Amino acid sequence: QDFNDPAEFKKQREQLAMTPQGPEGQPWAQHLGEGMVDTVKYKKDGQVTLCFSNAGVFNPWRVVGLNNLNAEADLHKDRLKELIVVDAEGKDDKQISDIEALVSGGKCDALIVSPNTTAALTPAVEAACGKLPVIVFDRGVNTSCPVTYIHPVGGYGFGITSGEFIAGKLKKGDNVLALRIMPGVDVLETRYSAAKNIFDEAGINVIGSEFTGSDRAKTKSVVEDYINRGVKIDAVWMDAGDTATAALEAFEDAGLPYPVISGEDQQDFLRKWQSDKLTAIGPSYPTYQWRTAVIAALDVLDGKQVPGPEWVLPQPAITQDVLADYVDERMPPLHYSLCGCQDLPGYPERWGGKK
Amino acid sequence: MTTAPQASALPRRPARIALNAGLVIFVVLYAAIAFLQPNYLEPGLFMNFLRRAAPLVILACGQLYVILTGGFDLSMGAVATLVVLAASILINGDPETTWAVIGALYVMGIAVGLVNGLVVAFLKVPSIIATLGAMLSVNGLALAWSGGAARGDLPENFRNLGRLVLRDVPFVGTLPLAVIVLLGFVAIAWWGLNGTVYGKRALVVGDNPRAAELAGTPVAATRILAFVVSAVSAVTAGILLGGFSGVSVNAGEGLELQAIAACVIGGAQLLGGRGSVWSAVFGALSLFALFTLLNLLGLPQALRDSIQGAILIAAVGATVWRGRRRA
Amino acid sequence: MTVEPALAMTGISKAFPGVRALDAVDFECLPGEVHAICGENGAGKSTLMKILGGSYRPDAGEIRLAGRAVHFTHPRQAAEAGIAIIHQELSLLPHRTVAENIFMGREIAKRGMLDKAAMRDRAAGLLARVGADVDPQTLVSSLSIAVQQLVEIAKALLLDARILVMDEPTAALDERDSRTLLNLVRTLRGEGVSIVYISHRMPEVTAIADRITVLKDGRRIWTRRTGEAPVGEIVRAMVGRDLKDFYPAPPSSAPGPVLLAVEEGANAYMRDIAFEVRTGEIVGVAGLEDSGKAALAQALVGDAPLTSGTVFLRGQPLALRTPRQATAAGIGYLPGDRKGEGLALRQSVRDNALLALRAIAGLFTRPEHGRLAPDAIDEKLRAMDVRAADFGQEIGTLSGGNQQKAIIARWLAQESDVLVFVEPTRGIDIAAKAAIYETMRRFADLGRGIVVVSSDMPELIGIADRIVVMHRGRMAGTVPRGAQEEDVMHLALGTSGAPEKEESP
Amino acid sequence: MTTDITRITPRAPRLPVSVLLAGLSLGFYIIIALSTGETAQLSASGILGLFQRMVALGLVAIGQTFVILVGSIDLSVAALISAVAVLASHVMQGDPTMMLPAIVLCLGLCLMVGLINGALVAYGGINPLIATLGTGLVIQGVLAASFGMLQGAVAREFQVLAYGGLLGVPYSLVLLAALSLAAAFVLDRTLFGARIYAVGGNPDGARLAGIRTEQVILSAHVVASLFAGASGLYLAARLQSGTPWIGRDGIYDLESIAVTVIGGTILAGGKGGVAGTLAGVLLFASLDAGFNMLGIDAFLKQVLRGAIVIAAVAVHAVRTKGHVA
Ligand SMILES: Nc1ncnc2c1ncn2[C@@H]1O[C@H](COP(=O)(O)OP(=O)(O)OP(=O)(O)O)[C@@H](O)[C@H]1O
Ligand SMILES: Nc1ncnc2c1ncn2[C@@H]1O[C@H](COP(=O)(O)OP(=O)(O)OP(=O)(O)O)[C@@H](O)[C@H]1O
Ligand SMILES: [Mg+2]
Ligand SMILES: [Mg+2]
Repeated sequence: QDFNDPAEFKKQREQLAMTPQGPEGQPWAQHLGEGMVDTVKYKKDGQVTLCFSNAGVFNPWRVVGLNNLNAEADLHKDRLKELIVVDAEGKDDKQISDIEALVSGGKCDALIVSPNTTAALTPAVEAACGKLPVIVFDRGVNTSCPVTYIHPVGGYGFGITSGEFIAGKLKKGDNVLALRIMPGVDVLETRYSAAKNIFDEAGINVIGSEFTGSDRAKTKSVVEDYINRGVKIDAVWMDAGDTATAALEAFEDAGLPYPVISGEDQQDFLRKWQSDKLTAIGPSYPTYQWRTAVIAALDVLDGKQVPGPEWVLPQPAITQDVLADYVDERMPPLHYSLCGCQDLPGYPERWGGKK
Repeated sequence: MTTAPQASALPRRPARIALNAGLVIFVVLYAAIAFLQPNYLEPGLFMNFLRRAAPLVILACGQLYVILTGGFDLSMGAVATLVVLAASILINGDPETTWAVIGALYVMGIAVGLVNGLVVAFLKVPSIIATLGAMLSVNGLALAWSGGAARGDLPENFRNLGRLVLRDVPFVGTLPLAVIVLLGFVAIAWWGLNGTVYGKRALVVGDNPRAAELAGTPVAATRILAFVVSAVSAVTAGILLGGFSGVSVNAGEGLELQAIAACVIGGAQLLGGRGSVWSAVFGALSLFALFTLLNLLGLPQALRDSIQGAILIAAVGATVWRGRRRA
Repeated sequence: MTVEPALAMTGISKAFPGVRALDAVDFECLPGEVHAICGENGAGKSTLMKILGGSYRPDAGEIRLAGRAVHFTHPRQAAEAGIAIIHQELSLLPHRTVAENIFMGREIAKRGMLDKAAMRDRAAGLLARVGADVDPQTLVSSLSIAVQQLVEIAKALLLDARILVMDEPTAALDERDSRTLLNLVRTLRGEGVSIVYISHRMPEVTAIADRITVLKDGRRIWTRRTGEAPVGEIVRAMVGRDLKDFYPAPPSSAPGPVLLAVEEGANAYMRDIAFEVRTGEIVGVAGLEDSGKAALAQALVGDAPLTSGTVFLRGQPLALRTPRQATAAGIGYLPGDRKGEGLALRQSVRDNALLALRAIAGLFTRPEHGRLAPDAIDEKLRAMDVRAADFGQEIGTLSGGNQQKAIIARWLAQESDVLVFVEPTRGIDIAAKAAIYETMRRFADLGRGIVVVSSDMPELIGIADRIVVMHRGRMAGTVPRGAQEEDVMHLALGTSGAPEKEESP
Repeated sequence: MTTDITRITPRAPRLPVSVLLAGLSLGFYIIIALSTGETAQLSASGILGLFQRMVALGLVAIGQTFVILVGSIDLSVAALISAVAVLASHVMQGDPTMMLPAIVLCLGLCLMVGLINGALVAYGGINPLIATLGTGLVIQGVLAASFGMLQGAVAREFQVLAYGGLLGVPYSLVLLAALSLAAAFVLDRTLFGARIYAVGGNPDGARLAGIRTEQVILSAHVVASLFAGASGLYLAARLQSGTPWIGRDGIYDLESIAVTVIGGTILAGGKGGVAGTLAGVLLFASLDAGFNMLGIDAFLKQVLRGAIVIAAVAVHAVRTKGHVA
């Protein structure tokens, strides 16, 4: 894979600026671009069973997402007989077997897949396509056989939003520290490559790019080490926001002013942003796409047209102007605010919030 | 032959040699850090170094108890994670409850330690498997309880344990609370091994449990207590970790292997019978100094793993080699 | 005329750190000769044989086999040169069958594939030859130590070696098995095999050896024909002084009141045990292999507790389900397997001697104060005449006799009332033996009691005030001091109508 | 020497651990399938799917059984699996003519890693846990550092290994079965097997019996690495392209040790075998499949799996005489 694809970069930059189509105020049901696909051949009457092969729930983003998906399913009790969820625990090999078992089990009317790895899941998804309608979301697969592939704008988009914000706040020659989760994951690599391009263009120094494994203690230590080197850090760019507050604490503990920072849409970051008046932005990789997957599957079984072969969802960012709308003291610290779940059954307890 | 005069040239007590090994490695690594970044010689930064190393040192001390008795405790990291998540759920931002919850955390830890010990001592499951099972279960429990993501916040007074730095302290300038906890824990760990008969029992149990048993040693109790101490250290480390950087679901990930590696680097012998608190303390400080050094060198993250692996082998290899030259 | 020696070792030296184990030792063995090596613990006997067997490389010296110089760097080469060694320590695989053990390292195989049937058959033949009545398919872990020793011997015979080294082969064997073994040695000698025989049992040595070599402190003292070497001479050469009164004098006063008693004791390994030890008394327990004599010792220390019956200590019934209870009640144990069950080899002499005291002290006792102080325990160790450069050194570096004395010191420090000794002098040299007997007597004379389980018949007769003989898990009878070996043997074999017991089934 | 005494102790004939465990696992699977109404999982394809779940772990675990039998252990297998999968896809780059070179290269890498592990343990005298933890870290690091340059995908033809089959039986199962039988044969019937048990059972005794123990330990490590390599190749075929995390994410190091011990091989070495290990793997596969059918929450699954690992080992360990650490 090439994580620095100018064409894709350009495309996502355009998509960020596009006006979405679809119902107002329901970004999970909206889409960017024109394409639609016919699904009449999948039409199925009566109650249906949806099957979902999940890569795993190994991070808070996926936890919120899975809650979204289950809650969305609850909205369709009349149509849905059963939602079968199998969890692959982050193992490609297991997910392939899981999909094979779901397909051969014969219970599923449609299959939703959130692949653990793009390439690995391709053959299994291809095999499943032959038996039943398949909907893929989050990471994709290398085949066009699924009815549709649901995803927000993408990694470049994330990097563009955050990179441009920081570049706009800094002067030429200022320093930015990049904190990343881990190497080699496409959706994360593209975020960094986009931001890096923007920083390079603006003449901003990336003084370091460190991997934190989304470990708060490690994040804080890494930032402390950079502070101790005595180089001024004007901004912190992050490819995911779950350790953003830990990074900020390192500045607090050292008695330094907060840098400009890009995080994500987690509550703890938004709250800190609000209370400590940060100069910040919260780009997102919205968890509401998990809702979309169920909606799409049911639409397909209804025989309705759905956006496809790619269903590109809008990818908003939280900025100073809208910050207050997204802060919700009831929700747990790592709740992703762009969950689109406020109107779903069981909110907020289902997402770990207080009444 | 043992009365022959040459016999006085026999090797000295291994514990003292172990102390030297860990200390020497630590001093060398810290010197390298200071060479790259001279301000690490300032008391403030050294104290900060200790603050960050505190959880690992404490974990290593607990792990040492188990290693001395001949076992392993792989469940420590999971216990630390459980502690962080449980604290955030139970306290849920209310500083009033902090101390009561800390008590509850220790109760949980002790329960895990007891189960580990009982499974090893009475069900005869090798500790590496028993604690692997415990690791899976405890981790699963912590995640199931929290729903897989951090829930609730930790209040200031809890965070302070791992985060607060006292300023204007005589001699050292700044003194992190975590360093006080660290010193207290190491002192207690030292006392347990040197101030009570427990330490000697643990060594004998690790060396030859059968001989210990026939001489009347409560072998099972000695083993179980080691796992309890280990779990208590994991709780303490978890509290410091949560305090230092807040709640996360992977707070304790991988710490168990680091703790084992630390003990071994410091000269403790796997499968028991040899080692002292100093092997754990200086082994852990060495390991942490290595992490810091690699950070400062700015090597790619990935290569740091490689270097860590190579150094682990080299440190143990050196011990083996010196042992062979002596024997 | 001179016969070419099958084995000639000349000027062999070997040093370990801090110890000169061998110093220019010459040794030879003719074809069809049994050549015994005698010497104290640590004299260097095993080291000399390990050099012959290729386990160690000598620092200096030369080995010739039938005149041809050889250099071994691995035991395999020695085996290929026709040398078989029965090592002092058992080296079997507990989880494998007898046949697999006998063929360890020498499997019959064609192009890498094992021929199991052939191995079973040959194993059966070898086992019959050493007098072991076991199925080659049994797992070694289910065999007694004695039978395991026989398996070791069978393993050595497999090689059809020209030179056979036996390093204390009878240490674990009872009288009857020892006799079988000595007969086997005679047969092999008749077949022209050269046999090097190491033993601390003098009667055996004089009975079987053609020549005797004495080692002391890594040096050869002399080599003589057996006829020219009376036992007194051998002992003087080994120890460097005369050993008068090998066994201590019997006590002048009659034994006192009953100290320890067992009534109607039984468990899976024995039954109908009625047994007592009086103050000042040393009670011997004799019996053949599997007679239950060790099981009796284990029961007395709570290791394999009685399932029915009662144990009384000074008239009070005693709960005795774990060794810890025994220790706390004042019953000490000296196990037969010194390294496996008696010692923590990597801990210091002092720590080993303090083991029992520390084991039952309160958890928060400070480990080096009061009775646990180094000075206090050093005194006990010195009183036991434990010889070590420094009591802080690892006990694994001491000789067997000194290790054994340190274990006894452990119980003296704890002021036990009753000591249960199992094979207290197994593998221990003659001087250390005398010292241990002396200690046992003194301990009993202090108004305490000793139970000594041993397969060394002369030892029991020499030391015990009374010998209880076990046969098939029951007490076959008791013989008083001054009895003959034959009396004991009859009871042990079940061939005498034991007067005070009914006939065994 | 039979006496009335020995007859007092009853000795009930015992089922081998492997048979018992395999029976329990299958029983669990069948009961779950029936009680959840997932009868399709009992069809041929369902059962084959169950067995398919065994392949990756099964291959590593067979290798792990060799090292554990010889008294050592290998924690580097997970990293090695990742390395092999990445290397295979990088070398092939989708080109079928590169299949053979890729396989040869991967097995060469395994050979090298096995030799290094074995040399560190057997000749260097380094505790195997530390030695292989170290080599695992080194491999993982190098892999992650160079992953940017090591992209690629295996050839379509190579994926037949994972997705093709013979008369409905997947080749991968045939491979697992063949390699298991071969491993069992080697352990039970060959000189090398006998030596492994000897060295694991009593290293000093084995040496005195003339066995070159270092060579045996070294060979066992090579075998373990090669089996890890086989697993890596299988995963590469199944996943099309390797990532540096598949081994770690699959927890193949700890799981392979766990199933080996569950299968009755003792950590001290010298006792056990491949049949038990495969039964342990089957237990894990049945748990995976069964938990899926029951729809158990991902986190609860972990809790149960941990408890089951302990229980499965305890069932036979509890009879152990003496102490276990
Ligand atoms: N591997 C070793 N390392 C260090 N010292 C050793 C080693 N093996 C033997 N020694 C020392 O060498 C000396 C000779 O030991 P050796 O085992 O040959 O004595 P031995 O005559 O066989 O005694 P025993 O009658 O107790 O078997 C002893 O002082 C012993 O401690
Ligand atoms: N703890 C035990 N566990 C299992 N079996 C035992 C145990 N102790 C003794 N036995 C068995 O009980 C019988 C009596 O054994 P015991 O060891 O008392 O015989 P012994 O006369 O001491 O023989 P040896 O001369 O071999 O020491 C034997 O069959 C032995 O295998
Ligand atoms: Mg000897
Ligand atoms: Mg016995």
